[in-house]
Amino acid sequence: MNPVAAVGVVGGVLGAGAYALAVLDGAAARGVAGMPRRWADVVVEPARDAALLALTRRSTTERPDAQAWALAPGLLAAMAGAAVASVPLAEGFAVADVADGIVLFGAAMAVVMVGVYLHGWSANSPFPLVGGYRFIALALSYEMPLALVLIAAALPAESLSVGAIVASQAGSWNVVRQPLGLPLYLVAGMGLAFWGPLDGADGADLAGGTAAEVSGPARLAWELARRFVLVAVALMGAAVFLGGWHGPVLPGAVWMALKTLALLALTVAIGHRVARVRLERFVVVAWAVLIPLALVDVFVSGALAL
Amino acid sequence: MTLQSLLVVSAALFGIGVYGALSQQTFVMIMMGLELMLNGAMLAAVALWAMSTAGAPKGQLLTVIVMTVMAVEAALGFALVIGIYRIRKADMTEKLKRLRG
Amino acid sequence: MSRSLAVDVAFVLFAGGAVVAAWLVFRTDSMVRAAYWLLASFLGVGAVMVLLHARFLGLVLVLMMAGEMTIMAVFMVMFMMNPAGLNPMTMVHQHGSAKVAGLVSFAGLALVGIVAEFPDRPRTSDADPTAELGVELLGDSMLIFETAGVTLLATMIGSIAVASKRGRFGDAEEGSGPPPLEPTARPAPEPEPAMEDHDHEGMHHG
Amino acid sequence: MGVIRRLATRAEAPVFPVVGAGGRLRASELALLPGIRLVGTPRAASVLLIIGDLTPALVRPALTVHDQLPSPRATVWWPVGADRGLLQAWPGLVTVEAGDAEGLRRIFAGLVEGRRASDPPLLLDIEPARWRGEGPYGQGGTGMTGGVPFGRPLPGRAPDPDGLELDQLPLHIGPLFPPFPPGLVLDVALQGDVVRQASVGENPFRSWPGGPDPGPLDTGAFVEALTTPTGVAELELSRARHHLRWLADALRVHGLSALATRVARLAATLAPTDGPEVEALVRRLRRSRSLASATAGVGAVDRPAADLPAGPVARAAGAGDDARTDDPAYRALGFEPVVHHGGDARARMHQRLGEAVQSLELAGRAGEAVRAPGPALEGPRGPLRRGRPTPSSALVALVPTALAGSEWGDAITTVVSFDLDMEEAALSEVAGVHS
Repeated sequence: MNPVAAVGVVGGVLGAGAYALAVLDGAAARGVAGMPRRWADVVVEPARDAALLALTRRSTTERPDAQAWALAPGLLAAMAGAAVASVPLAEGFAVADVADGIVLFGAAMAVVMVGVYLHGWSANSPFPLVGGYRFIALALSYEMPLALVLIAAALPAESLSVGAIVASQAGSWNVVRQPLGLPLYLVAGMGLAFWGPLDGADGADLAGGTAAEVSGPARLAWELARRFVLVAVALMGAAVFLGGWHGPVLPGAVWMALKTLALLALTVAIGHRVARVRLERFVVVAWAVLIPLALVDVFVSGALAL
Repeated sequence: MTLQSLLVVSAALFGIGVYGALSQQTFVMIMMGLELMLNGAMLAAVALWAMSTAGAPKGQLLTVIVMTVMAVEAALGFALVIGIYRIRKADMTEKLKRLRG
Repeated sequence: MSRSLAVDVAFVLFAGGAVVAAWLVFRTDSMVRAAYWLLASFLGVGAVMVLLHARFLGLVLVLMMAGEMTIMAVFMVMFMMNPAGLNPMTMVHQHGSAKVAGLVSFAGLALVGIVAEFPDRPRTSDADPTAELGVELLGDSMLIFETAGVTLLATMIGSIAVASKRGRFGDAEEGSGPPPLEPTARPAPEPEPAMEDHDHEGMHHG
Repeated sequence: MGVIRRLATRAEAPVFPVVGAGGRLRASELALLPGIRLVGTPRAASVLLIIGDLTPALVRPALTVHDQLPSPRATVWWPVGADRGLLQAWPGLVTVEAGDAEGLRRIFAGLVEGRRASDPPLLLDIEPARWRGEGPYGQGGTGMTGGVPFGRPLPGRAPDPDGLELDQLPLHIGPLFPPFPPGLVLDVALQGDVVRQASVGENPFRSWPGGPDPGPLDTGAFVEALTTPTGVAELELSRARHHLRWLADALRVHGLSALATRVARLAATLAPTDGPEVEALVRRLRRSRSLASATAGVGAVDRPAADLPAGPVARAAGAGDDARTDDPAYRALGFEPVVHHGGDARARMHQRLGEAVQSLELAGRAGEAVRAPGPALEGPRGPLRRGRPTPSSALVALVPTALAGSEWGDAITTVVSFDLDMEEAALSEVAGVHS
């Protein structure tokens, strides 16, 4: 594909997904809060907030690591873009259906960890730094389940390419074949986008964590970047577990969009219903429960695939 | 991208790694030097695999083994740093003049 | 732009970036930057591997190193003085000989790379290199692969044993001070923190 | 006016609140006001909203926070109660009637449209100490890291529970840290995410030259009832509201801010007929596994009951003292104190939820019953007795031991679960309270 078109498609998917996510989140927040809502307002609200941030001056701290600070949101966005590029958006249409798509996804998500830590570290301020530490403690513990459930999903397809994995779900979707996969994947994915109950890195108890010191366009970039990551996670989840473009009547691209939106809505709902997890307790759960479950998932899927 | 250029790059990485491993005083920085040396070795292995062995799968296997070595080196390195730090409160080589328990 | 030219440009960028980043690892005062320059170097090498069609290996290298370098960064912040490089300083010793050693090994290896006649047999097969690697790992070389796995397992157990507070022989800190002067006495307290120790005043010279 | 500017003008105004003397009740309703969004860090705010009166010790922190707001920024003051003149000198301050969200939005819109100039910085932006390249390697001092770069020593080291010596960051947090009750200052030593030590700093509400002189307290109705006959229904409704306001704060800290807004609205409009809605909410929160795991075992206070000041915190640890048991008006209603066991943040949450339900139920049954003035009255934070310490001042003393060794998230949960009020804590005894 023409590079310009490729960047356009990836950017369009990420942008539309992030905006949809913001609208869903605003609608859910108003619903839970019992605030009166006008749909027009809910739909425009993210654009208004973004415009305000764009007009606000960016502030700085005393002696930040300025380059790393600026790099962090870019790193997240680039990794989300790389992940999106490898996902087929419709039958036979992926920006780059590389043969090792899910390994690419795993590598991209590992680099996301670097981006978040850099964002916390480079502000030269205590709360962001603690947020960065928190993210590492959490992220290291769900990298493993994430990799394992993706491997399990690749087993029936006998390929690491996302396109092949989607094609292998023509009969039944992986969410049915591997019931453990999607829940584990979503936990890890929400954690990597520090969303909902796993938002320790940017939590309210740290006055915003790694984002405590950013304002204006830098804040906008960061909020966008983390939503991009969540959109990439949802898109990959829709492809790998929900059968991607497979579905009756509607064209494949529409199915893909609907499934992605459904996963995003699910994460939003979880975010408003589930309280923030305790860091230490969750790390124990991740190592002692999630990883063994993911191993079970791999073994069972492997046995079934034989 | 020729085999020669790839090997020169891998030699450069290896050389910088040698310099780092010998010149640094902090354990972790020394580990970084070692990793750089392995990095160069890995690049050379892949280059030879792709350009000189007609893509024999054993070449990739060699790289996997180098990666394993890297993981082992990192894990043991970190463990030893913690162990030494716990006992001696030292994180630099020069603080370990006496190597007894 | 033809495909081979694009590959060449990408190669120059990634390989050059990897070497420059590797050099910067030892030129920065900030520990986090050092770790992430090293990661950048690995990213460059990973990209070159992808250019060489070793996609799986390149991506796995990135996957592995992103985690490892982050751990390294945190390690250095935990254990080392001056993690952010606010105090300019150099922590090198035997700088001159290290430079010579580095240069010599570079020159030697580069010379071998340029002069030696390696067989010119580029990869021709159209087979997926990842699939080839998989067949190799679980076919002919399974024993080697399994050995690597067992090595990793042993390393994990060993490093936990070395690093944990309570090792096989009890509390790690017990008896870590200098031996007592009298046979019946309790172990002497731990040595002073070595920061003021005058042993290493020479550590700065370069 | 460009599209972006027109969009931005209609955004919700991001507000960072500075709660001064007497401002706490107003602050609890902020989340309900249309067109305003509460933010957790000054970097995300456009409007610095000062609610109530600043005490001398709050001025400097407020100025610091002001300068952390990115421009365009404005400062709005909602006066509450007495005005002692400290804020008159604040340059660029706009006074708006307390609770007037529309007035605040007008200022915000003017700011975004460019009709109103952004506040200039109020403090000098200088480094606390000039960095000088002293020492043989320019490291700023003697020895390898002997320097004090930019006036700040590198963190010291301290043993950690794993037997290592690791960096320890000394931090001074408060008095305007949003998850804390307004005015709480904590000096903590953080090792990574773990609080090694904590101590409570000087209470800024004590800083008036003539001694503490707080504004209207959020428990004012109860203090007044010590001396004037008050309807039981009214008192119990206030108590239920108080507990719900606390619940809203706690939920916000646990990352459930939308639910917190719903609870805050319920608290603001609570009527005795809301019993079913409150009970449904309480059932839902009690069932929530995530909330249970976020609070279970956190901030447990042991019960050598003598140390534990009476009140909901003690009742959550199994001590059944409640000043209402001896009150004839309550005895006539058959009052039995609610008691929970465990003494951790979870028990305290359940305790307050239980008391809110009970209070609402009492308020519904009390009818016209009136409580005669008496020497002691159970306030929402503990018993109010004339001449005796206020409940908050006793609770503040629990904080340092409860925090030591906990993770930062747990530390916040603990602080919130004590339901402190630093204005009340500034008063050493209840007689000095006026409403």
